[in-house]
Amino acid sequence: MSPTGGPILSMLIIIPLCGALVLVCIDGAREALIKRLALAISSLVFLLSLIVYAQFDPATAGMQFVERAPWIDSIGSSYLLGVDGISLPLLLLTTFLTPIAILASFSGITSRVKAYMICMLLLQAGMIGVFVALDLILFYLFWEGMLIPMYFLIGVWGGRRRVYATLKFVLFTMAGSVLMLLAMIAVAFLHQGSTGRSTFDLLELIGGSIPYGTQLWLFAAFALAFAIKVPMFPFHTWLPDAHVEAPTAGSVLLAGVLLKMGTYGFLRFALPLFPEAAAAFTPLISVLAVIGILYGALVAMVQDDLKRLVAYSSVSHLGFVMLGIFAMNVQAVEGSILQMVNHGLSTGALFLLVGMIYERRHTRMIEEFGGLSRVLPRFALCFLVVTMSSIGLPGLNGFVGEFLILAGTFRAHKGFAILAAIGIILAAVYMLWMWQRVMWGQSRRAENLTLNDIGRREMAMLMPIILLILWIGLNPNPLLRRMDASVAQLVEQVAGSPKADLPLLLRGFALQGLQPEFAHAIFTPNSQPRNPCESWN
Amino acid sequence: MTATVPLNAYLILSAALFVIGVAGVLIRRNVLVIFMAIELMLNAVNLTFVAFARFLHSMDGQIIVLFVMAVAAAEVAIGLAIIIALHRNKESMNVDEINLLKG
Amino acid sequence: MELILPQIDWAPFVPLAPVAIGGLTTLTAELFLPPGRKHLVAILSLIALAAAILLSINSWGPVLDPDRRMVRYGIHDSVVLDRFSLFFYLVLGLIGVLTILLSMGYLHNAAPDQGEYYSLVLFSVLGMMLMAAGGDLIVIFLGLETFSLALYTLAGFRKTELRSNESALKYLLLGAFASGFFLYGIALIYGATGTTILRQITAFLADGHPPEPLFLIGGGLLLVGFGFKIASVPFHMWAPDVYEGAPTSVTAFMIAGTKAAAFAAFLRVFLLALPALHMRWSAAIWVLAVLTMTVGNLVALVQSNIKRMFAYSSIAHAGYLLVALVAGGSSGIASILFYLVAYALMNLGAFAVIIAVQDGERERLLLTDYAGLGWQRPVLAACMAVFMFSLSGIPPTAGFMGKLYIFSAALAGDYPGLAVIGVLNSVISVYFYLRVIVIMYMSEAASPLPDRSRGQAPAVPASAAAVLAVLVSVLGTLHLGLFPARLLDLARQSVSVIAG
Amino acid sequence: MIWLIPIIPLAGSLIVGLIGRRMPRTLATVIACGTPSLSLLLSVMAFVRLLQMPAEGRLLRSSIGSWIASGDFSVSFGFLFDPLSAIMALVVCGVGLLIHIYSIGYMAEDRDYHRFFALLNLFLAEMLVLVLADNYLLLFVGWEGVGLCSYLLIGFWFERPAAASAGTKAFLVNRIGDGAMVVGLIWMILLFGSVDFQTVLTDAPTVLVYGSVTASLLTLLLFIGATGKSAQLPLYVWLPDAMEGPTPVSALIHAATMVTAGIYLVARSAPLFQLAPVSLEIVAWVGGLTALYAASIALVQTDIKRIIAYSTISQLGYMFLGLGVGAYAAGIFHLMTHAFFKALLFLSAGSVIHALAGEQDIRKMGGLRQFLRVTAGSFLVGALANAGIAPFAGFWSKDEILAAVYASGHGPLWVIGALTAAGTGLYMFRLYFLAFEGKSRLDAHMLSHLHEAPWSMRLPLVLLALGSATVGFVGVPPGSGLLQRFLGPVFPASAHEATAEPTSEVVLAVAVLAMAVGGIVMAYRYYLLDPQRSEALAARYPALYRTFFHKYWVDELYETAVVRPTVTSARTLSELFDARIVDGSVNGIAALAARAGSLLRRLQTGQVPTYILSILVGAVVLLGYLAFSG
Amino acid sequence: MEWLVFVPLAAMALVTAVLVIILRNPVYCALSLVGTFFALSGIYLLLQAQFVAVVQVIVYAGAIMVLFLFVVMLLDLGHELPAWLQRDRPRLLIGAGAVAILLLELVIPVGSWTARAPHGPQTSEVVGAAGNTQLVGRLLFTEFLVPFEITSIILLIAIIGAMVLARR
Repeated sequence: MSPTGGPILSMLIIIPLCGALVLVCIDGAREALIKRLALAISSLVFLLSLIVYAQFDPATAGMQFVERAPWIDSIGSSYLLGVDGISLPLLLLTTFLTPIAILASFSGITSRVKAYMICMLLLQAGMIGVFVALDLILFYLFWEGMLIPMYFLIGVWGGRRRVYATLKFVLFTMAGSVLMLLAMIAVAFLHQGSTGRSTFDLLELIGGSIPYGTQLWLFAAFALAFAIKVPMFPFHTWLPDAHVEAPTAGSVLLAGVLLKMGTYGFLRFALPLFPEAAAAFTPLISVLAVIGILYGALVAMVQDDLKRLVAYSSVSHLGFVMLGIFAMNVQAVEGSILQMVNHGLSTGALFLLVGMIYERRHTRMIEEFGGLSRVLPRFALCFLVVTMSSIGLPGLNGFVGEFLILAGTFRAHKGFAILAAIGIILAAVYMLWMWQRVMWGQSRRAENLTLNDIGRREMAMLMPIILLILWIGLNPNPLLRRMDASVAQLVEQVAGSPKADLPLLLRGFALQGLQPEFAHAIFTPNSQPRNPCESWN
Repeated sequence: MTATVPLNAYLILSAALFVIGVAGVLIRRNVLVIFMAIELMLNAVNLTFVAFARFLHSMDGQIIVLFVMAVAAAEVAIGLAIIIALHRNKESMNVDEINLLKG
Repeated sequence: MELILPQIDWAPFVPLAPVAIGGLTTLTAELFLPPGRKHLVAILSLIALAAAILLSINSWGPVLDPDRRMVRYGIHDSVVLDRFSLFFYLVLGLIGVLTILLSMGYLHNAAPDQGEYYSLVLFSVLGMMLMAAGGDLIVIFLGLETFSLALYTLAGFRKTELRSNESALKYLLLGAFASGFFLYGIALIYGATGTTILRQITAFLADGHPPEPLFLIGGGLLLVGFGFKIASVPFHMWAPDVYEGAPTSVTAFMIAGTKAAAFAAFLRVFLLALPALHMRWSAAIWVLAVLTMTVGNLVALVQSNIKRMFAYSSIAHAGYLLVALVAGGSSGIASILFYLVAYALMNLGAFAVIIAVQDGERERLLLTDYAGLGWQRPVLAACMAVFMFSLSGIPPTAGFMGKLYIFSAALAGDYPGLAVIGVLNSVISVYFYLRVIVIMYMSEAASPLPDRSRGQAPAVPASAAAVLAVLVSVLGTLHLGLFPARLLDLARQSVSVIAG
Repeated sequence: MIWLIPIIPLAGSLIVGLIGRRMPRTLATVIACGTPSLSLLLSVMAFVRLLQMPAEGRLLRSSIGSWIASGDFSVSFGFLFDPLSAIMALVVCGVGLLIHIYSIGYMAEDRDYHRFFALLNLFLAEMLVLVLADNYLLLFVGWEGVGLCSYLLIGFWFERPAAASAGTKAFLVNRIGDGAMVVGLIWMILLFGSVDFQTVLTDAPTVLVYGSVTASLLTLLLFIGATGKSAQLPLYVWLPDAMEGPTPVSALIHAATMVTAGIYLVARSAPLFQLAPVSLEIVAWVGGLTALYAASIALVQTDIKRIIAYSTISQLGYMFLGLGVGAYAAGIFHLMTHAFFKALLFLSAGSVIHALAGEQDIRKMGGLRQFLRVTAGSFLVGALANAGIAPFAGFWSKDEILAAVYASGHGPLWVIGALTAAGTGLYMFRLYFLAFEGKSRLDAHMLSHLHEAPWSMRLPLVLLALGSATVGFVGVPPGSGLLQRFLGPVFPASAHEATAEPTSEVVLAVAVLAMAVGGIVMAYRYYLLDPQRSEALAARYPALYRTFFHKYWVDELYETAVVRPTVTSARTLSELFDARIVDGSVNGIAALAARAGSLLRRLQTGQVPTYILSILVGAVVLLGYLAFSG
Repeated sequence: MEWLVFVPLAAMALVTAVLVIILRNPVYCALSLVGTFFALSGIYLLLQAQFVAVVQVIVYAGAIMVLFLFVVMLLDLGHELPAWLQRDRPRLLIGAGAVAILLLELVIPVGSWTARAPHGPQTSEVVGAAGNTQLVGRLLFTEFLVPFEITSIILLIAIIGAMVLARR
């Protein structure tokens, strides 16, 4: 039970759900009411989450506000929620960004407002669920369930190629996560095999003794799902499409929260469940992360669509996060978690800003702009802060995260840290080049000269983010302190496993594959006579 | 040469009849003839049942044949009704011309 | 000569009786009801099915004595009463009820209101129930023929439509052909074991008689018959054509009912009578499962007719069910039972939507007919979306839970390869299911139907009965998606009594 | 109290930047110029307190609190005021204040007046953070912060494409150095577990082995950062372009303060560098070569600000040269004097540009002295100081550096330095003669516009001229002047300063002075007496001239060797690899599935015989397997 | 002795069966099928299944075939091309191969099967004593009561179906 005595985590999930239900009952023509109601509900959730933040005990490494109820007994799955220092920042990020995203939709969404707001609230519930679920099946339920509202958000209110983008998004995500589902089941079975208890309770499953070879496969399945979500190179191509086509709020939440689910998944599930496999995969994933950092940055550099540019920048930024996670020491992991929040804030804000000029000009092509600083000074200031946050200017939030990641990574592997530092340079390249082309210089279209600067509502969206950007940059400790215990525990669980280099990993797989019984199990039906009745007698 | 015909002879005969029926279904286009071929198959099965009944000393086989005949009759009745209904809409009895539904 | 009637245990027939009686009654009532009140026939058949369901529920407790494995046998083992049969009675009863509900809406528009329709539905439900409960291969065969013959007729029910004729004819020709194989299989097994009663076959094999070629061939022929009925590749080709051409309500019924009944019998035979064959069968079924899933899903990708798409989808789902069958074990079989319920709910629900949104006389059969529907009929379209998500196995829906159980059974049974192929297939399927949603919500409506989101009321009201069917299905789908435990327990109990 | 020094300008920046537009302009101006005054006042007070302390323990600290604490690593918002920071802070605040005042007049017409002052204040704040931070990470905050301000100020007139791209270029080139510096910092954390100056610099001798590779690499990484910020080879390229910014910005940021951050960093890290002789050698050589290189380019440039910019690079090279031979105090000394005279030069140039309505080409000037007496006079002072003519400030500091170079046994470097001194005299006075002396080449429009600057601009000029003339005396006598004694305790004892004999020192000084004077004389002869001779000279050595004029084609080299390959490969990645291969394989899989579906679909012919055949074949195979597979 | 009866009957069954599937006129096909039915009926007699033999003639040859002929005549169906001309070759080849293999698959097991000692209760003596028809009747109403009833429903469905489908 939570210190407040109430099931506050469930409330966080249920309130938006109920809110969605309320919206269903309201006449779709009363758009103003619907908008305000949706905003109020999501803000209420945010306020509630602040209670969680306030009452969170930084000294406890384990789960807090734990709620447990029986759910599907027969397979050992239960309704199990909780937060710790790893999920808390992300939970807050989610509850913080959703009202902003809803506010951002007030002007951008003109059709089917009711359905839109329902989707937003459902999405919020799903996202919160992902970050608080501690039962594998429950987690998967939220993980996939959350695809549905996002699917609609992109598909209905998206841009010209929205259908392609949304299907790609869903299919890509599904392709990864179904294998994870199998791996989850396998984990539970293995646990059942060794303890006799059938459970999907993450906390109970951690620390189980899964044989090394099996771990490799299971980890690979988890890692694929999460890597697609992150997205890591080379599984990233859904992201630019989804981002470009999504409505502003969709992009904000997609970049701000959804991508974090992948990295969070690594921290919460993949690493603690399979520490040895994680260690074995570290070189591979680190290499991919570094490639992602550089690749995302390089590709971002030459994009001519603002949203696409930001999307590829996410690939690069998330590469940092992945690198930090797999450095597996306290600084790197804390930096990664912080960087998830930072990326959520800065990229979320970037999408908001891009959305704002899109609403004014109905284009996102960089070549259409130029010289906006003159016309939109307030916009320019906000954009500047966010840009600087994104490229990790010290004093703003991005720097703290990146620096901790680099410091931690350097500890684990000097080369990767150095390559990642090149990524920092490239980040400045693509962002500033974009800035130069969009905000500076002469306007390339006459329309640009008559644009209105951002108004009060838009400031209301941006100001909280900008304040947080500054606040985290100057005082990240409140967040870091709350992570400390949990991260230390995680690192302890995972670190110490022998690291394998890439050839060794491949050999491990190959040996697994060559073992006759294993190959058999994968590729052919079971040849052992098996009496189907045996288990019933 | 024994006095009685062995069971295998009956079974082989019925298997042959069954296969002839199958071949008929496969090669004929006329719906009615296909039906006849199916009847051939069912008759082959019947022969198997009766033969087994004889050699197992079990009447069950013979009883089953009666059911099969009833089923066959029912199938034919409905089948012919369908053919008539179809014929009202399309004057063809060739199965490969009945291919509105495909893909 | 004196006819000695055997001592009869009537209990096994109790749940069957209302259906049989209902079939006869509706047939008769149809003659006497005035033209305007023909819908009472439907009500009557609903009552019959409700009675069957209630009696089944009633039997559930008494039959089952927790201490002993309670199975009761009808005359000469012809009908077996155990929780397995009862589970299927309930499933089939549900399918029947939903079918009649959606048929009420359909026939109102599409075909003359004919009382024979409902009695045929009832008779085919009866046949399906017999198939599920049959303890004798002959009874199973007759049950199969009962519902098949009824379905042949139902498929051709819109007899002025060439497509309906063609559907019925193809179904009949191919069905009879497959029946021939099935029957030949029974004959060979009869020859090899001297009996057609499942329990005795089990006993015979358990006596130490090794399965001989004759027996194996017999079993194989049975497998062909079952494979045909569940529409497993390569015995599946009838399904798309028949499903497309048949009246929509009948298609729904066929998709849900045939599969359930065929699997019921398949399971009983497979598990009870032929454990000796299990090893070889599961290898064969492994291949069938993979083929069925893959072909079903791949071809469904390229369909433009919604009924046809569902036909291929049903083929793919048969593949998933076969996965669980291969996996075996009590959890595997229980997952089949669970999945069949989920499958029935989502398919019937989807078809109920198809019927509910038909535009007067015009059915929406092409996928493109659904353009913009999400905003013209928000509730129905939302339900359709739920069914699509469920069919593609996205939580929180029954379809997801069903797949979860099936694939966990596959893993438990040490078939990781099968599980992987299965889940990848379900990813393929996501594409075509979501395409329906894409069309409903993300493309502009071509037809001038009003758009609810702009505050306009629908032009053609949907049939209340069909809407009821939709709502029942959608609630069931979501309920099972969120709280699957109860049904899964029931399924497990049902499976636990089957052995013996 | 120390922390107030940077915070006050920060507050000023926020006030002016966010609500400055809504307040009277005078008030905004007062705030904008008042905050540096306050900071200066505070710095002076702190300086006085420092002087009251015993020489060995001159240190003031103040900490706001913890900044980042993660695991075993923590870093605080701590400030430190020791002699080195004191000098830096005083220079920054002092010169900064003057430039603020100057800007009141210079920017009076600009519509972005407020933005300018907000940025100027912000820059001051960041610069003060840089020099007052008590740890490397906080220093880095200021480090990048001044980079940002520099970027925004270079691009201040962002509508000019040249300004916009110059700003971007400045930031990016700086960022390259910063990347290396970040690596250095994280390595430092790994080695020392801390980035506090106190910990790192105290523990350095125990943690790092003298002359070890680690020590060398670590210091080199820091030095790469310094070359970026202080515009040394090979990262100097941004500084000449930075002249696109308003002239006060050039004066403040790109001459007096920000570009000296690298010097400060190296001086601050002296205990580290002291352990890495290789690094010191590299620092010295980079400094020396840069000095000569930049001077050679400055010889032939025609843009008044660019010449001064190259001069800045050259002078910074001197400073590094000093640091590299261990003459840290001399380096800082030159930094200080340079701040005065270079700010002076820039402001005078600004005054010229202001007077000529934006004209910057010295070939179009000439004879300005008669119109702009104050400007010309102050420019002359600055030029003399820059050229190192005794007794102006530049002479003393430059002399001290070169003396140390010679004393440390770097003969070749001394020669380079001396040559540079000659070059400095030449280019400085080429500029002076062309612009202020001789015949006027102004056109009518300029002539009509021509006017001496307002008082707010003249006052700083005069003050700076005074400073440039006199500030050198704090370092007299060489090696043991006030400044050296004040700074002495900050630097490692092993620093070998002024070990040469006084007599040889005097000889050297005279030699260098002679070189400088020779340069001036040459300038006089070539550019004032007989301008044709300069052209003849250029014609005589066309290759050399073109090399100088095109700045050794380094920009072009970077363009072809770095920028274009990067962009091309990025484009290839994006358009070929990402779109075709990565995305293509995804779409390919989807297309494959659809293709397979279509193929399979064709089997569904609609004809019963096909279906029968399918069942039959299936049955045959199935039966075959079941019955005959053994 | 039995062979003398069996062989001609079997030959007749096979020949007529083959004729069914190769004759081009449906009427001839139907008549050939009648021949098969009669041959089988004879074989049933040989197998001491008198009741079945009689039903075979009455139901099949009598009822079903008449129905067939009735429809053939009613719908006036034309001839069709011989099988080897009407279809594409590959399908025919595959079909022929499959049929051949199927024949082998069926014939080999049944041909090689050695019957166990019969163990059913209805030995020739029992049947002889009770009489074939009586025994059939008794079983039909006792052990096979349920299938029997189902059959009645099947026939009912057939009636409904035929009526529903065939009426205008």
